[in-house]
Amino acid sequence: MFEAIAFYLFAFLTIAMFFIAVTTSQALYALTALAAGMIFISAFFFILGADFLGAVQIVVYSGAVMALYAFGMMFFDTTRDVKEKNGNKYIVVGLATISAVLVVAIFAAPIVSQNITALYPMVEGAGNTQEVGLVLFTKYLIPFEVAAVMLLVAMIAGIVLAGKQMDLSLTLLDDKEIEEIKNKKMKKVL
Amino acid sequence: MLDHILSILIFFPALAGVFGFMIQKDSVRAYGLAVATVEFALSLWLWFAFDSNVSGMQFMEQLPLIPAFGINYTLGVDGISLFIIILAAFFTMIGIASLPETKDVKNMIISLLFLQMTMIGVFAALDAIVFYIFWELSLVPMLYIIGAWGGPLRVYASVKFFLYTFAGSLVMLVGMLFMAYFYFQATGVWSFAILEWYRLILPESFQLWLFAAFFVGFAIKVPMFPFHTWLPYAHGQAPTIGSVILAAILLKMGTYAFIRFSLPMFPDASVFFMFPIAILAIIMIIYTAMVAYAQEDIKQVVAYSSVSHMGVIILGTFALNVEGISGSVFLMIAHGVVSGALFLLVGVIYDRRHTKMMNQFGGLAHVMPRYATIFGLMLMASVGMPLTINFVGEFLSLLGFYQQSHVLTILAGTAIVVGAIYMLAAYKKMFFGNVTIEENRNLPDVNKRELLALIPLSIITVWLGVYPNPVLAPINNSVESIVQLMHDKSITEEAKSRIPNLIKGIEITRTSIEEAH
Amino acid sequence: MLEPINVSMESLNLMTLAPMLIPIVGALVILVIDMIKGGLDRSLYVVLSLLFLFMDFSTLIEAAGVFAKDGSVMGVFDVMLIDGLAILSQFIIVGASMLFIPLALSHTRFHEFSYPEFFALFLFMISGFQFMVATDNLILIFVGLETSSLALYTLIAMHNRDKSFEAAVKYFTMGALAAGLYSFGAMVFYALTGSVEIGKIAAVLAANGYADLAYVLVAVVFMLASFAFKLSLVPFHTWAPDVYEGASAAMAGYMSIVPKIAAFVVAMRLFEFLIHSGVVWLEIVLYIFVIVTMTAANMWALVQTDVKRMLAYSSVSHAGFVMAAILIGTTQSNSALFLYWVLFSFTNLGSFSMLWISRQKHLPAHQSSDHSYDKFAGMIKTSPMAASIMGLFMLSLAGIPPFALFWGKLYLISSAVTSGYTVLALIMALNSAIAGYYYVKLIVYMFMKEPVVGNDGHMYVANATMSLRTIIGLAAIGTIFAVIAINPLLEFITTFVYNSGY
Amino acid sequence: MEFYLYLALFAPLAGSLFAALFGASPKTLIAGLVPSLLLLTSFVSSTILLVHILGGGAPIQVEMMTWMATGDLYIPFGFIVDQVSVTMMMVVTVVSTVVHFYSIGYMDHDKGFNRFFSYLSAFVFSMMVLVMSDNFAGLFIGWEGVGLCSWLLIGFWYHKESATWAANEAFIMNRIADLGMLIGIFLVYWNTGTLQYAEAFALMPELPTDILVLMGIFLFIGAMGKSAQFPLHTWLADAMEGPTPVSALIHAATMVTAGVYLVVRANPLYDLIPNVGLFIASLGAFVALFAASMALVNRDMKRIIAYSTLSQLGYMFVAAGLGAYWVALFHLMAHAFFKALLFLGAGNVMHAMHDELDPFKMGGLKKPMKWTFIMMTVASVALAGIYPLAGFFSKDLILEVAMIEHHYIIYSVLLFTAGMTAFYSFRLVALIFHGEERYKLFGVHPHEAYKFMLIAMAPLLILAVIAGSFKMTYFEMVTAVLPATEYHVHSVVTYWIMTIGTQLFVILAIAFAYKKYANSSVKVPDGTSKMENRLCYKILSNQYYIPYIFEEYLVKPYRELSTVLWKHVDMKIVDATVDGIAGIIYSTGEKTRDMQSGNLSTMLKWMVAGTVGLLSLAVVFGLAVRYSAEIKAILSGLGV
Amino acid sequence: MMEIGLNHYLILSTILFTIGLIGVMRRKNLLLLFFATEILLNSVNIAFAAISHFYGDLTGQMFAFFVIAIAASEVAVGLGLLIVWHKRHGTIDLDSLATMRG
Repeated sequence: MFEAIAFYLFAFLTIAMFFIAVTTSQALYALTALAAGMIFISAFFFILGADFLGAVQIVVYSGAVMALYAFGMMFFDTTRDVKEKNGNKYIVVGLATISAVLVVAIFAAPIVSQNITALYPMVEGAGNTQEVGLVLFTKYLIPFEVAAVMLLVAMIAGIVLAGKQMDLSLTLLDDKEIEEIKNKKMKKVL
Repeated sequence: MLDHILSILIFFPALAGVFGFMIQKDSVRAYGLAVATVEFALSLWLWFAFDSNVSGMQFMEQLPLIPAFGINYTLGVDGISLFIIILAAFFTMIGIASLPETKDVKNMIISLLFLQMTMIGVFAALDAIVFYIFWELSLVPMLYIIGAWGGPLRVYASVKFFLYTFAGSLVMLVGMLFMAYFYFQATGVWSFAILEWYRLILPESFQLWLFAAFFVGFAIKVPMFPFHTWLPYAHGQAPTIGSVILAAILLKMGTYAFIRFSLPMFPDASVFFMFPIAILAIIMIIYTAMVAYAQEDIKQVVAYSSVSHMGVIILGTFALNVEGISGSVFLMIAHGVVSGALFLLVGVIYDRRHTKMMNQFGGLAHVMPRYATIFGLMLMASVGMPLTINFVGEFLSLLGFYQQSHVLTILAGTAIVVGAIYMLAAYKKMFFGNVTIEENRNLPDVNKRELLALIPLSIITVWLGVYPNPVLAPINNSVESIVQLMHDKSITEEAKSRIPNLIKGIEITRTSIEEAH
Repeated sequence: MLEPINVSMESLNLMTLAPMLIPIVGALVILVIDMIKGGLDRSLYVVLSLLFLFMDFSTLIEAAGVFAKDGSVMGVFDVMLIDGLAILSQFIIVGASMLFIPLALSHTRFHEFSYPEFFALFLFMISGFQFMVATDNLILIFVGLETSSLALYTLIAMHNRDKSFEAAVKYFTMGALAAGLYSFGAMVFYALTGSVEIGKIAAVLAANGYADLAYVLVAVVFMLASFAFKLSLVPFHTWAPDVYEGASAAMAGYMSIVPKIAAFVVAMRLFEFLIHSGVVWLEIVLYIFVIVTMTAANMWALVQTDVKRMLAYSSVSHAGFVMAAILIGTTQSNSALFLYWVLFSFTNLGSFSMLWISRQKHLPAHQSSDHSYDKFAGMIKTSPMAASIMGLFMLSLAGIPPFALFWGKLYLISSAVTSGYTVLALIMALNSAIAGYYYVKLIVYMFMKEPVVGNDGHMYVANATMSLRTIIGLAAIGTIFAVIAINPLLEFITTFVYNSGY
Repeated sequence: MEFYLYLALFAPLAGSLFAALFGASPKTLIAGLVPSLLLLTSFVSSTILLVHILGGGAPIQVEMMTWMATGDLYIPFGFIVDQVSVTMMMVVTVVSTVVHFYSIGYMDHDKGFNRFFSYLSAFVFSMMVLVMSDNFAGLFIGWEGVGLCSWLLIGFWYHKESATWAANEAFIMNRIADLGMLIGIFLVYWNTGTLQYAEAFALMPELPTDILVLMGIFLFIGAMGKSAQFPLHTWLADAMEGPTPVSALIHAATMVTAGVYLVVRANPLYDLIPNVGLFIASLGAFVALFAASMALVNRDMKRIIAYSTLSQLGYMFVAAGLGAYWVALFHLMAHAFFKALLFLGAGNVMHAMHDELDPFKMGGLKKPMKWTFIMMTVASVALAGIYPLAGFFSKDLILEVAMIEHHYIIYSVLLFTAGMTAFYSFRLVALIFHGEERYKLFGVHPHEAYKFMLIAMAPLLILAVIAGSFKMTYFEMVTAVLPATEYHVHSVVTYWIMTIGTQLFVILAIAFAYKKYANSSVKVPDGTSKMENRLCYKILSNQYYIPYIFEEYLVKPYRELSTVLWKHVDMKIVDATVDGIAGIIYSTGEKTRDMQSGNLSTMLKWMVAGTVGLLSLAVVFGLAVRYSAEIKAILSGLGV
Repeated sequence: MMEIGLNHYLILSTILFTIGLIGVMRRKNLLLLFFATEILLNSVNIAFAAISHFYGDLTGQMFAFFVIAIAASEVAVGLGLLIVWHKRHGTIDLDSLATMRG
């Protein structure tokens, strides 16, 4: 009962928040709504017993990602109204509605498959974090490490792209000009 | 060396072409001529070494290429392909010899040498894929020759030529793959060897489909009505040498392929499609002859006349008896010589006047008597005057087909009438009457370089018209074995009765296919 | 309580990780070198990358030997899967990368190659692809895919001009959407089977007799959509022409090969079992995809005025062509896919490299884009060798025998024929004919038009250096003499594909 | 004897090639003389062969070499000299020798002198091949060869539009007939398996009649073209555009009789199908009358003679058709002599009158051209069939044949035609040689031809006079191979009535012609006289409007249809379809490329749209699977 | 209805996913567009967690975990690209990036 109430409450909230996030013309509202939606999602995780995931959700999303976006917004100065020229709204609404209706219609049917066995069953008595840790560092060790590489890649990418070196494009300069700049500024890499 | 003479024939010009890049521009013509002459001499040697009494393949070579998929580099010649190979070598030689002043002559010569490789390759190939390789590859130098040295519409013409034939041959490729697959089903081995495919007896329904697939590729190449419209453009825009080789050799690939592939592999389908194809051939003959009559450009006349003559060749092929097929093979050679010569002749006047419109001429017989004489000879050969090379082929083709159908032969026989109409009309417009246009008054007659090409052609035209036997006999032997093969392989009653049984002790090993699906 | 877990090192099969780890190590080495001493020349990084790729390649040969002996190997908690497909595709990935990396040593300096990070990201990307193909775990596929994609977006953007940023943003945004679709698809599979490993998914579904067909279809739809994006199937292809145009020619050539083969392998793993278990719908949909992609992309390629954009559409078309292999789904067709892709790598890398060496920084007035057709007018007159080679690549792409791609087409169409897809085979053949037009169009420009006044032909090789020439030479030789290599290649590929159970 | 055979055959070829060597150089007498002498050699050889045959020698048959051999087909270059061919050889060599020598004078001032002799000798060679061949294929070689030479010679003055047009017309019309001939040959081959006369004819009696009828008809179609039988006759009159010696040789004496020769040669075939023979005879009678009627009013000297030739060919076909092959051949021979003579005489007149052809513009030429006058008169008398000249023996014999075979209609037609023949022949003679000297109005000064030309004509004159006396010798010789039917009217009275009646009729016609045209009141017609405006005159002078009909209803439509086929069918339908397919593909690309708008938002929408599309398909499919039973039921209910 | 089963979560997930799709399609501001892609990934995460819960299997949580990691990396790269673009053009409206087309 409690579960049902919680589910419907948070479902309503997340839907509302995300709906605001995609429809509002105020970037700040959108950001706020998104952040709120993220937090409400973590509530689902807690309801579903995925405590670790809920924590990560709050930390990573509401913390890191949202902070990043906030910085970005400040940089882009989009705190004002966002003017968006929208084309044909019917296409957007139509496509979304169709997809929603179709998938919902299918998902309304219960899954009849019987022989689903948990490969990594939750262990009675162990905390969710421990369980997750165990699986993560055995079975999913490799994806975990690759995810680390991915984050490294993202980091390098962010640094490179946002870095100062991008301001001067060698691609657009003549070789001669490049030589001149190189000699003049004695810059590190060119 | 004789063991590999076919490979040498194929790759010598290509190799020479590669080396040709190193030659200085002014000397490249001599180089090309030298190479082509050597090649021609080699082809003559091939003829010399060829045993006319053997009906099967000679000078066979085999080299595994992709054994995993049954593709081997297999070569061989029989009486059918031998003379077209010689003709290809010959035309490349005289083509280069009579090449007028051209821009980028080096590229031209190199392209011609590559083209020669592909031409000889097509006729020597005994593996479907090797055949296909050369078949497709021949498009490339021709594309370049038409597109780079042609007339004002050259790009359109060359691209049309390329794409049209390319599209057709891709359908053919699908047919080949099916054939190989059926062979695989029957024997459990992949093979693209034509001689192996000969041994495969397919159910009639399969034959029909495969025949149709091959037909698309061949018919466009020939070109058969209604797939012929690339040809007038290609000829109209191509430089002389391009037209000559296109008409003399490249078109023959299609008709040759009918004899090499369609007939022996699908005898029942050949019988089934005999009348539809004969009707198409007759439309080709009459319709294109009429269109040729309406032309204003002499080169277009010759171009459409090619289509018309190809109709007779097709008709002879689908006579499905020895007379008809021998005749059509002979007519391939004859048409090669004659239409090649006619295109050369048109080139002669085009070099002088830079126009091909017939109303720009008139009374040329006064100014250029020798030219008019040679043209007249070729004209007569073209309309099938006895004792010229064309007549032998045309006579035999029609004679052969007469066995299959009286009425259709009478219709096809109008070739000799309608052919005469457009040819004589064109000749009259160009050569007869008085010289009315001032530029024509002082045109020089054919020069030595041009005679170098035209005289041998004239000699061949008459020689093989009077004494075709040296060519006809080897052709006959090979054709007999094909007809016998067809008879033995055919499964329907209709085909058995249509294809004569020669019973000359040719053993056919049968490999029957168990209802391949 | 949780019990402690004992894991023996043998059961981990750590050698299955070796090929992927090498580029990661290489990338780190490059980063470290840059940290210690900056300002080193790009040639150092090129050679270092090449070295690591060589090592990678040799471990792959090692792995191939193991596979040939023992068959498929699972490793590291059964996450890694080294089977024939993984090995073959990694050969293509690493091989093509080895061909690509020397292209960085262009004569003219371009922005991206002045970064050591470029090479690091490049190597990370390769490892990402390798992870993607060497597993059947949807999670690792996803992570590998994203690793490589993120690196790829950055590599494109690092070309540092407006078009490349635009390309990167477009690619990135659509990639993000595709990632969403992928995760949704994976979620539905998980919901259905409780597993995220393709093998297990297949087993569970088969055991149920596809009772939840509707769910399966939803999962397939979303998976298909995300792979259609990666493989640039129409209408998910829209990024391809823009991204190819925005990226440098070399990068565009690379993109037309490596990411796609990785995606093909995953698609093969995922869809093959579905097709074989009689999901007719998938067969129909793939059929539609194949035909629409081939035909529509061909039509668009016809009307392009820029060679690079034309090649982009042509790559889309080729992808559609190869997709047919997955649709057919026999050993022959899957082998044909790899054969085709190996040959396509040579030819397409070659042709993009030809564009790359003719890349100028500043366009003359008459030229509307980097590689407009006009630019190549009369090329035979001014630089015959380059024109001949370019023509060769075009002919090969068009499928003119005996050049490389012909054999791929031959084998692929043959596989269609063998499996009874007659109409498909014909459509494939006719599409090749349509495609002939735009390849020939470039040949027409190069060989049959007059050069623009003042064009001395230098611009066609403006960017050429020894290493670029070497790569083009290799590609050209590979294209011309492909016929010699086909037999061993075919036997090798067929053995590997067959032994992997595809 | 084989040597003489080859000599007779190849001497003209040698002459032709010799003259051809000088083809492009200015006139050299030697180019005319050598071929003429070589032809004389040929004539002599033919004579030797004739003597051999006359002396009861066996026919000479040689096989020079294989021509074509494939499958079961075997065609050699084989030649035979038997009674029939030796007759033809004699005719050909005699007339052509005469014409050659004559031409040396006639073509004296022509630029194309050397060329002319080359063509002329080539013609003779072809004709020899035609008559000497021992198989149908060889016959066909000669058949086409003479056609070619005829084309060359009619169009000899190629600067004249009318000449080249006539040449082409002749060639093409002959080609139409040749097609029939070719089909006939195919029929012979596929039914008898050989093309050798002897073997083929030997097998023919065993063949079903309908096949034989077809064979006979198709071969005769070939003969119709070469012998200019209706409706393929128009070319012959137009062929008079060629130099007059050509008309004499080709279009009077030799080539046009090839058709008759063919029927004679194929007598074993035509004997088996008398119905076809009757058709041939009827057509011949019709043509005889038809051509003669056109000759009545024509105002072109050469055309009149040409129509006369046509008419006489009709006679020959009557004989051949009725089975009197030897009679046909005999008339062929006699006709060759006097008709060639007539033409050569006409040539003299033309020369004298500077190529004037209208006899109304001549008159009174007997004074300046006495010898020509004599020769032409003799030839005309012979043509008219007055005793004892050649025509009497041959032509009256044909009348008798018709009578004896009880074909009275044919007989009366022929008899009437004989009168017309006499009339138009002497109309011509009267107009040219008698009456006022109208030529003076045109300021022409006629002169007699060269002496040697007249001498060259002399043998023909003699033969025209005495040829009738060879009748019995000839009969004995030739019936060795031809059916030896003697044609005698059974009752002597009837015979005499017939003969004298015919003679009287003919003489009356001559007298009428003289009365009407030999007086001084003959004017150059100017289209105003009453007669010229009569309908029948108009029909006749316009050759029954047949050339007009051909031009309007065959030539023009053909030309127009050709243009339509090219410009509309080939370009606008066939080619446009091909280009249209390409164009559709291209324009589809052009139209749909907007899908790639370059806008990211659109791209994303496409992706979502693609996904939704797939989903919809999935749902449709899913529903179809779930309700497949119901769907099947509904479909079967609908009767699908 | 009151018994919350897997289907409820799946439907919720779908609705959220659809909202994300709407955002992806209608947003012209790139930054806000990126928000929408985050919504896509998050909606799936709910479903993963739910499946994991109802099957008693941890794999779903693992997947969700990695999805979060991926989302985070995407943000980094995406923002990097946006910064560069904004520096050059002063806008992050996606209508501004339409130089390549056709």
